[in-house]
Amino acid sequence: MDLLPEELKKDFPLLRRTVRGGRPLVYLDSGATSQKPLRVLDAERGFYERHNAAPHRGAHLLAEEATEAYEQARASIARFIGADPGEIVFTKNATEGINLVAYAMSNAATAGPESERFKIGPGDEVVVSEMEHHANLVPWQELCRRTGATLRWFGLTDEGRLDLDDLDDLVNERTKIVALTHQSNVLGTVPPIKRIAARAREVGALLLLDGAQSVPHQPVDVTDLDADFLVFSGHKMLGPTGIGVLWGRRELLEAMPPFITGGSMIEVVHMEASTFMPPPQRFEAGVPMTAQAVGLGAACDYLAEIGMDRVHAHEEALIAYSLERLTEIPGVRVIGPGTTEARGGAVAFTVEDIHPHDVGQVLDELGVEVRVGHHCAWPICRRFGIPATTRATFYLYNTLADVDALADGVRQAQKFFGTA
Amino acid sequence: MDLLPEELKKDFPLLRRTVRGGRPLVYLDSGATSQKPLRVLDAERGFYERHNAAPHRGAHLLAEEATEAYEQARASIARFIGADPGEIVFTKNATEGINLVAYAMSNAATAGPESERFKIGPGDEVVVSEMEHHANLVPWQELCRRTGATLRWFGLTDEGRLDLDDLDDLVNERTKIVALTHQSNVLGTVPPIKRIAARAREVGALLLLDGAQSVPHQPVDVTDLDADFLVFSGHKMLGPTGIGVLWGRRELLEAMPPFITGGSMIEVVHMEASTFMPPPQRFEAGVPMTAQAVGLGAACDYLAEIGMDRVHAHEEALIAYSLERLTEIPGVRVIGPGTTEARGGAVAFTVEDIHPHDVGQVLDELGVEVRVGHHCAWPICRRFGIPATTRATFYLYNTLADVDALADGVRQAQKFFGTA
Amino acid sequence: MQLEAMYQEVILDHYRNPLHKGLREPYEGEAHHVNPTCGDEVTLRVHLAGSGRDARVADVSYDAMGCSISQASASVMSDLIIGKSVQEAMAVGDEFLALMQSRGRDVQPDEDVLEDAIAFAGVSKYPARIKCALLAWMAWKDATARALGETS
Amino acid sequence: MQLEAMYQEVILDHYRNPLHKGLREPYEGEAHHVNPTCGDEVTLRVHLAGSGRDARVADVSYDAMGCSISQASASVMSDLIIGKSVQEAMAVGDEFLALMQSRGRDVQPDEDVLEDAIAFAGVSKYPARIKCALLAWMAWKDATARALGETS
Ligand SMILES: Cc1ncc(COP(=O)(O)O)c(C=O)c1O
Ligand SMILES: Cc1ncc(COP(=O)(O)O)c(C=O)c1O
Repeated sequence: MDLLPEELKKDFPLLRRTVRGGRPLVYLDSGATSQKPLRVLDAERGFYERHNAAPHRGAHLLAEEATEAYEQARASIARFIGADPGEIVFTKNATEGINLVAYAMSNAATAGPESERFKIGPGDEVVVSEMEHHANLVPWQELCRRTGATLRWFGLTDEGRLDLDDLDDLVNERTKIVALTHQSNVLGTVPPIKRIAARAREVGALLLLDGAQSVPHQPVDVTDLDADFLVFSGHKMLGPTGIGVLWGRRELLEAMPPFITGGSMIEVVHMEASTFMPPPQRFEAGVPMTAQAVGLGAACDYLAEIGMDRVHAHEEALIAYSLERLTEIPGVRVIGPGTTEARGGAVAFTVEDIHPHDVGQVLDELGVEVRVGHHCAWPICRRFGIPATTRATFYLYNTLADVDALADGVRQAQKFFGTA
Repeated sequence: MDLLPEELKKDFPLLRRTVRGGRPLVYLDSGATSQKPLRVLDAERGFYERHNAAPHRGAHLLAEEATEAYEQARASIARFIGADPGEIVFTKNATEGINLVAYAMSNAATAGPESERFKIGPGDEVVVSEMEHHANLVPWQELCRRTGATLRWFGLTDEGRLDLDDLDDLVNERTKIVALTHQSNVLGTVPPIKRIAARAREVGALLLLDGAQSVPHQPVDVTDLDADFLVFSGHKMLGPTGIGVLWGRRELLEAMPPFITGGSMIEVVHMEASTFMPPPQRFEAGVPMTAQAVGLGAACDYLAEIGMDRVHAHEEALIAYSLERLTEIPGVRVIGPGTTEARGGAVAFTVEDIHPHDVGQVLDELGVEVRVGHHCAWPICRRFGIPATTRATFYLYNTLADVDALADGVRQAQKFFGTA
Repeated sequence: MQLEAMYQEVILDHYRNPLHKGLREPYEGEAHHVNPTCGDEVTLRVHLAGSGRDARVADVSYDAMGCSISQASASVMSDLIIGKSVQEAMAVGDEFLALMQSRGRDVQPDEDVLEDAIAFAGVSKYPARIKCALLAWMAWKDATARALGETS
Repeated sequence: MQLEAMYQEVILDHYRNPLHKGLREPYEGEAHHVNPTCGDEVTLRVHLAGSGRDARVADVSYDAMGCSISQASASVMSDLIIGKSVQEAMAVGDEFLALMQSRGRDVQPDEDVLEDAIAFAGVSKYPARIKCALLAWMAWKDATARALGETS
């Protein structure tokens, strides 16, 4: 199997700690947030200790250095996804990136003719899916509420794949935007983006991908993706909290009205009205998350040096092993694809007659940290008629032994609650 | 004079560095962003190395600890401004806080009857002033553009004070919200908030204060302030970049529609529609700036231990001294109040026949870091008929020697350009 | 393992054989509560005899979906407050809330007041599970306020 | 001090006695540019003789508010390109842009092409000032494109 060396774990100070009475930590919740390597922590702290100033605002040496650090981070991140730095907009998280596009679309109503493409109103449609994280569902519900547009969605097959039978009906001439997860944070499913993108192109709809779970875990190249927008969060890919990215095609960003407004995104300000800078500045009002951008840049460099194909292969091996170890336990049911094909590293499951909260409690007691609940994707639970699931998510620092600890823990929960 | 001990500077690693060929750094740009004490850097890093997890999302030990750290930070910050933790909403910066309220107001149009108070449309008015930072001007221009409301503003006196002659006319029954700076980032002016608040109450208008420059520099107690909302940024008060705060009266936050939507701000999610959590969670969609909140909490504790009255007295002494040292230079004109009365620590000035960029360049060469330009408050320049100013801003780590370096530098600029 | 401290026998018993479960008529107040972080839900009805805070809790019936802690808590609660006056029941609720918020610190819970509910002491050490234990209690407070016409 | 490297005598001379300053008729293209970070502004007019890229720059006139670098740059530029063909002038502009983006690194600017403009080499080491030096050039490019009907 193509596993990464175990020494990698040493780069992550937190993973050395113990929990619940001295047990070694088995961290299987990277889908919620990842741990940070020393390199990222040092980059952030180094910025504060040597170059801290407000970027793009001053002419003094520190401001110059801060601007340089901030823009070099943008360049690292751009390189990581094959984009142009001018197409990288910093947000506080993936959630803000999605809201940015959704609000820009309603703001287009009172913007100039260059924003025509983004205008949306009654009769127009927005398409999402039943497997979206709330971050890629609620903003579109709200956009529809604000503008009178209609929300529609792809259903799911029993295996947890997108049901594309309705593709041509769902994505049609009335569709303004299709907003889809690029990898489900619960099912692990990776939808067939190319097919959907082709249909979106055909009808002139925009395509936004929620890459919160894809960009950290698989090689993503925007030139190959055929999407218009891609959002992701730094904290899920070894970067600091408080930083995310919206990538958009240059010509779209150029035509898009601003979302959050304020300092350093303006061109000229009069009391009566203001004009705005070109992207990406137009979308970065206020003093930005400078140190966090620097940290995320370092995270991208770190991941790029290891190689995202190797990260992906490593996780694939872990998923395959965990599907094997979990499904051999009587009473365990994996929700989502049963093989590693077009599937990323979230393994959600139910354990017969034990509520996920109780499964999670036993695992936690053993030092195995998983997430329990609806994982911010409630409609998936409704679709599969279950109240919640237990979810393990993997990253480059996890090992086969971590999977064993998970499977053993599930069996102990069954023993404890007397269901096996 | 009530100066703080100079040893304080040692808490700030960056202030030890040298610039431009080995010159000691004289940092006079804290109005743009402040430097960070070790305590804040250690708090943030300690969080990442020991407790990092997504708060309010998991049931495992790390998630518990992260939630606890995040909420304790909220409590520290609340204590710092005399508020209830439930009234503290984390944003990425002050700019987002202002936009949050402005967007919530336009979102009220399609929200329930509980949001009545926030509804705004043609015929309604929004009042700002000519001394606002762009962050507290452009979002209101945009709100008015979205909703058809009218923007009005207080003018300035020649001394750089708010011109309140029109108070009763400007703030009237049509006024939905008054949004004012609590301390000008250019003039240093602290407006008479009580008087304006009384008038706002009288006519039933909301009052939002932009505390980006007040909260870091003077004791602020929201119970004494008589405002409805207060926003500020962490990075200007010794905290990390990427975190800010919106404080709002509980009953207002409870009635206010959400702004950014997504995970962990919802109550129940169906594909068709969702309901939202009470504040502050309602306004904190997505994985938050956890480590940054922890850092800001540490910054508040650090400042509180020194005592904000002492910080304020320290800065007052520096302002008084700099007004004295600068105005004795022929050709120098201070823009803003000439005394320390109702005036905070921004000293903006012009130097006859030398453009601020050129003044700043000479100062920078001498290691004195000031800001030049319109400082994101362009209308002030227009009001005073000047293209730009040179601005020095102070904080607890500055000394009288820093002021001397500034004044000497201005004289050197005059010598260099042959104007004195 | 600390698990036994949390999952006391009493709790597991109530979980496996919940008392008073199922929605019944008559009732004057009903409330539906969810735990947004995990999706657990409870629908709870209150039937009062008499009026005002002196009214007696004649019945509490509920339908619930959730973990052992939230299920057991609903069962223990119903059994504890049925037959009490609203005022007394509220006092028990306050005592339970105090226990839950004690974070396992030195609170001396009143066993005479809490009876079986004292078994939840161990839960108070797990912040993420406190909400589970409180879910039914919150719903009961809400349903009672409705029954008394104190809220819409 | 490094200041002398930035503020060369040539620059200070042009700053104190700017050439071709003031807005004049006739002109075919006008552009207004601002530097959003500092508020510096320039309004610049281009008068061409002939048409297309072979046209000759007959006059460049401007009104500007800003620092010594931006003022001197407008003056040096006008003096340099008046009389040249649009094509030649654009080439000078490209050479100047390359110099500004060199960040003080090992670029060998062509003195024959840049003439006085070579004095701005020191500015390229100060990223925040590069925009000042480029302001007039950007406005000129824009105004020329308008004069040629290449943009709206
Ligand atoms: C008075 C004032 N308001 C608002 C802001 C905006 O703060 P931020 O850029 O951190 O959002 C600033 C600082 O830039 C300021 O000085
Ligand atoms: C698929 C998916 N989309 C969006 C998000 C939202 O990311 P964030 O909370 O960092 O904004 C997440 C993670 O929480 C996610 O897993």
